[in-house]
Amino acid sequence: MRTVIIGNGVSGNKAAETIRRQKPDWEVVMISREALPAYSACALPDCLAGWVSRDDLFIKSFSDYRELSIRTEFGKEVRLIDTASCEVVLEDRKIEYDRLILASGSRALIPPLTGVMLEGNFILKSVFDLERIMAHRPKQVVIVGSGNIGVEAAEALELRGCEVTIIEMLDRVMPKVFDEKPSAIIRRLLEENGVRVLTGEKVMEVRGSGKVEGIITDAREIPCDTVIWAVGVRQNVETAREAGIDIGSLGGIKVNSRMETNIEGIYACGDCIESFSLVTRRPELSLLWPSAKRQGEIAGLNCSGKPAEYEGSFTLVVEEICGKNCVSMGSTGGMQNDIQLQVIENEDKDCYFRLLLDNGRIAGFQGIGHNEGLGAIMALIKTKTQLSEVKRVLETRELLTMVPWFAGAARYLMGGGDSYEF
Amino acid sequence: MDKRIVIDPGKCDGCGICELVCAAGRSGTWHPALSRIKVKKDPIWSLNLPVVCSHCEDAPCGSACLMNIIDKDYSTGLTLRVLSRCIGCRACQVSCPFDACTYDYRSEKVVNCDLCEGRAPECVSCCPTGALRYERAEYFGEEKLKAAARAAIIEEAEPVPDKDTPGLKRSGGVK
Amino acid sequence: MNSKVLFVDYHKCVGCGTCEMICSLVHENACGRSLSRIRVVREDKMGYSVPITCSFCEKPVCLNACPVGAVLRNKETGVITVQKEKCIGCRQCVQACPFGHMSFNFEERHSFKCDLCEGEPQCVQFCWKEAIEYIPLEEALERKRRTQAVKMIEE
Amino acid sequence: MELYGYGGSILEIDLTGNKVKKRVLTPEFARSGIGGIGFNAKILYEELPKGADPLGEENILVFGVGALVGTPYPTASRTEASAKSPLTGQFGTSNSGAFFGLQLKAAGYDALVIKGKAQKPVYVLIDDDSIAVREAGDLWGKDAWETIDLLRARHQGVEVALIGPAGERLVRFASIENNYFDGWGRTGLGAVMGSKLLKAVAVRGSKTIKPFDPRIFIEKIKEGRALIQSASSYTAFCQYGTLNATIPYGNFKATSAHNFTKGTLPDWDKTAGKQVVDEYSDRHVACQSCIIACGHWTEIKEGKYKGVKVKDLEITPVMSYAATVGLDTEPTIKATELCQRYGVDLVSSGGVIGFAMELCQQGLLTREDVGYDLEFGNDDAAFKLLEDIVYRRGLGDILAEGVKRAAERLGKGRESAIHVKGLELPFIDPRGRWSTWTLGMLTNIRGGDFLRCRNPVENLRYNENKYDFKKERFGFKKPMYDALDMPDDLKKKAIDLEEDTVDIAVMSRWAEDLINLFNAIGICIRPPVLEKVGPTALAGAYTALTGLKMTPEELMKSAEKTWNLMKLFNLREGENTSEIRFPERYYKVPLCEKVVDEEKVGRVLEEYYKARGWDPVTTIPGKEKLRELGIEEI
Repeated sequence: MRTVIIGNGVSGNKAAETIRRQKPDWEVVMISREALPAYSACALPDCLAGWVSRDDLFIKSFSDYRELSIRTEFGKEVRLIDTASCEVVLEDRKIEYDRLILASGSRALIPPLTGVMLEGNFILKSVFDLERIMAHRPKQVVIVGSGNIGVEAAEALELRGCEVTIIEMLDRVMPKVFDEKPSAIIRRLLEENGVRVLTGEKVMEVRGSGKVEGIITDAREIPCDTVIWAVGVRQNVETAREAGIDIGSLGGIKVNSRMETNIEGIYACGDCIESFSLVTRRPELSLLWPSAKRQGEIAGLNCSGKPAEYEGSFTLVVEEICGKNCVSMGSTGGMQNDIQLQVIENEDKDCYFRLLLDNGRIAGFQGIGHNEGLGAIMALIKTKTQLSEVKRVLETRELLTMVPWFAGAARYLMGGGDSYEF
Repeated sequence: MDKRIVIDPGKCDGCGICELVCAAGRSGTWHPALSRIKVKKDPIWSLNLPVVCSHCEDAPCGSACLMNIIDKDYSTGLTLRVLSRCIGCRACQVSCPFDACTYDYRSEKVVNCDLCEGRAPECVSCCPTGALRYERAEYFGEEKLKAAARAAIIEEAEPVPDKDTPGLKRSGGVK
Repeated sequence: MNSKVLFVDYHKCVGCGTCEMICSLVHENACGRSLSRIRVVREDKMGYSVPITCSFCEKPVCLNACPVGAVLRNKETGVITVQKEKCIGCRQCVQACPFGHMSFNFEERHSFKCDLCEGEPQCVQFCWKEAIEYIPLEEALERKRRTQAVKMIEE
Repeated sequence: MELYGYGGSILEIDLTGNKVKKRVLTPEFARSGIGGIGFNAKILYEELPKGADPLGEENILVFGVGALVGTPYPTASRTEASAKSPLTGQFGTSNSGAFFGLQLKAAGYDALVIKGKAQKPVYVLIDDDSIAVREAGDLWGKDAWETIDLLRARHQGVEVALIGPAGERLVRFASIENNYFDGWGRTGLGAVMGSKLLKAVAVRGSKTIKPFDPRIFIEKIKEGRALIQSASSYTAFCQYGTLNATIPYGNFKATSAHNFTKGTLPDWDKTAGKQVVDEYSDRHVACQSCIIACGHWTEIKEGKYKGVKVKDLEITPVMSYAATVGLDTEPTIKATELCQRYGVDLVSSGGVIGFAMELCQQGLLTREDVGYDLEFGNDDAAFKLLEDIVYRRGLGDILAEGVKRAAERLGKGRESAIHVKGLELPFIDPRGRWSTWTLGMLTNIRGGDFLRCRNPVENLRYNENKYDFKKERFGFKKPMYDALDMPDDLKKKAIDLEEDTVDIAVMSRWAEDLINLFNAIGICIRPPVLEKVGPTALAGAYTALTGLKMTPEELMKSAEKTWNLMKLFNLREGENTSEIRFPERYYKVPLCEKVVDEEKVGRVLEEYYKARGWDPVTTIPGKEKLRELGIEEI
């Protein structure tokens, strides 16, 4: 039995490991564009900041693959997938498969504007990009887009002594995961730390001759020598599409909760797929490390004949921005399933949190400067526990001694704020 | 066979000795914030709730870890981490429902209880109230079972403490 | 609400522990207390043995204690079950259950509890002393009332 | 290959130097011994050096867990303990139920072998794979119950096999107590444990027993239950347990009343009749997996012995104290508690006290010798003496050696010493009733005891000795005959339906092997089980459980092999034919005009030896028999 895995990201590796544990005798082949062992893309900004050494990025070494007796075809591009003859076609050769797992991930997007090809335009998605940025020795940096990567990169480069500007098209930073209020706080944090933040501005073009000299938005022109594009990603689904695998409306590969595509024997997981939200049950592109890992596991299990269901993606973003822990989990925004969410807010000197309630259940949480008890909140969101239920426990001594971990959530739910000195 | 720390919050009086010995023993300072076991305080019920890693079999912290450094050690059944590569992103801390991860502000890494590297945990041996016990996880329930049984046969009155059982005294007794 | 309950009369129980062995045998294909969903507690010096099983609480703490929602309660029957595949094995439910009923399977690494054998509990089938019965809640209450009444009369 | 249904290993603890060894249980070993007594016999026969001192370092104490123990098979709870007996100097063995075996097997061990001798008092703690030999200085000297309480407080939920003060002081008939209320009573194994300075073995197990074929095994269990519950004696036994027999034996004048001088006592049915159960007990206590629960929870509500709570009112204590010593009911119940706390064998201690009392009665012992008046029926005196024996004070020190040695030491009262091979005889007086049981007292490997030879179809309604000791009345109808699980040819030989008789010699051999099988497979020999469950049912269950194919014949063969091994053991230890005889009293002194005819019994014995394939004169197992059983002599 031979399983071929396309992609060497976290989901691909998790899938491989899972299959290995389930079926020690199966043959596992991993194909990857990059000629590097698996590394954590999430830590790239930390590496940029100099907190993490390049070597520490790697979560596997080549020898690890050997130990797991996984055949590696790294540094190879997949030309096409022949689902009829069950073959994966590379530049130089064909590999037959009995099972195929697509974990081709996603790539950073660069809008088609003038000047984006000039030297000094970067993305931050791979170790390769990282090395290029380092080599470029940036001074004045403009970061387009204020997602996790954007914000982290901004802080990192700021630390490296660069002059950093963030340009966000929407009206607030990290718009996907934080609502206005917390977003404003984060913006303040960034600005206090010397990062210039421009929201509601649209980049028109990159100016420069030979190399980047400035960037022009609909409002102004900003001189700079480096532009980092962090405006989002696009799923790598082209080969899949050509192979006749269904692609969802959001642009990711369509899979069921067992990570099966429309073609039998072919599974997909990770950034390249369209999963669904644990909270809202709606299709979404979860581009988060934990989701990818879990999807990889599910794919691996089902692929090796052990039925397993994906419980849904859960948005969990933990960013340490300028020494403050910024956390967002579950659904954001005012709306969910077209129901107005009830909002509980609490702000005191340097801490803030915001709870989103969907008819008596916690649907989402955003907090800044809070570290404790968030796991409890997360568990409550995931288990969709009625708030009344939680209160009942918290308000009964005996119950609380039996379910002590509920206490973690108390400071947020009982409006207690600091009275809970956890 | 694996032994675990069993917590009886009802017995804890919040003295915090466990935190101190843990911090001192495992982090070399007396700062309770560095303790891997934490005593949460509930003001409403003046309850003290000790919290420590329960070494889940399929640990949420592990699935959240961005560096894949948290894994199960199947020989000991413990959930351990490769600290050297921890980037201190706190994802694990935030994902642990029990809040059992501790952020070591000095090394900027997140640590969890490893039962004093598998030796008998200090916190347990120092606990003055017996709120912490270190026993084989198979026998977690035993005491509660016994209590439940006792409760059921309450009308048969409390079990006769041995010294009061008549008999040997009368016929000489065992010296 | 046709909830039937396991009605234990420990006065009848002789502590043979057959229920324990059968339970583990039918559920796990292995004989042993450690995998039994019913446990007989023996108060040797009082001459009593008390079979203890899930009381199927109306507001189960084990359910609250589970951070991943692996413990489920069936609204109609009131039966509480653990979903193996969801269970992350944190053993919180084991510590939570006030009756020590929740137990942990160390081979397969998940919690387990009485599931009433899909409606025909084997412990009941095999209890030759009829110390464990599977009867409607109402009947159980009725019996308790009667025994209580008898006691009062005797006094 | 994986071995199903067993714990998987044999635990060997050498107390000299605390060496712990875990031997893997091979399928071959399992097959040849089945379990329980089978393992014990094999191990002792192969590993115990000839002529070893029973109370010395070389003696080996083995606990063998029955093969079916740890499963829901009805009454599967029995564990056999064996060693060279300090009383008989030959194969000493005793069987007990309760939960010790279950825990030992759940910890993963099918047998526990204890060798050597500790420097100072110790106890062994077995917690699954971790074995610890701990100091027991603080436990030494405590009575059994106190010790258990202390151990239980220290180690949650352990089952304990331990000795009381008697064992510590090497009283030759000391017992190993099995938790509070059970014990390995006979042949003085407690003294062996004491001689090793081993106070207790505490076991806790959390593992499980995996049947080879669970589905079939459950069917076999149901089958076994049905069989037992269909037994004629089942209901009676569930209610009154062994006490059903007291009144019949009283009527037969076959009890050990006043040290076998009276046959029965006035108001016997009042003191020992089954109705005392209704009087003192309101509930039953069972061993693991039992569906009879013959144990009665007994409480004395007021009077001198107010507050005594024991699992009692079984025939053994009742006979040995109410009959042999002549105590009243409540003192008898008290006596049980005392024996259990001191850790002495109920039968032997009763016998010894009865012996002393008779000597006093005859004036062979005086108040001076004893220190107080000693007469039958006096409970205070009896208990005082019991205590003296246990603590080896004064006369007690001599009596603690058992009646045989005591009579020799005192140089008097040899006639009153009722024993075979030095083991005090239990209650059935062969003069009062001659049956397969009573022949069993002679043929029993362990000496003066019948429990290894009980006719599965014994009929307590009849007591006719018109058959020259050759036979006993069958007294049941054909259905019972047909239901009896026994090879037809043998059945024909053993039971004569026309004449309605049972051939004692033939039946003895079958009964011995059958009971040996029971003790190996770990089920109980209570009449309902013995009557209905036979090799066929057991073979099915055993095969389903272990996956080792075993036919009924093979099972019986292995049981017979075990019996022969024990016989060879005895012969090696110098057993001689002259020992195999009843005390003089049975032959000479008439009881209700009846004596045992030595010559006729001799002939029955010869028949029995022939049936066994042993030499009728030397009783040595014949070469071809040994070859047939695959035993090579050592």
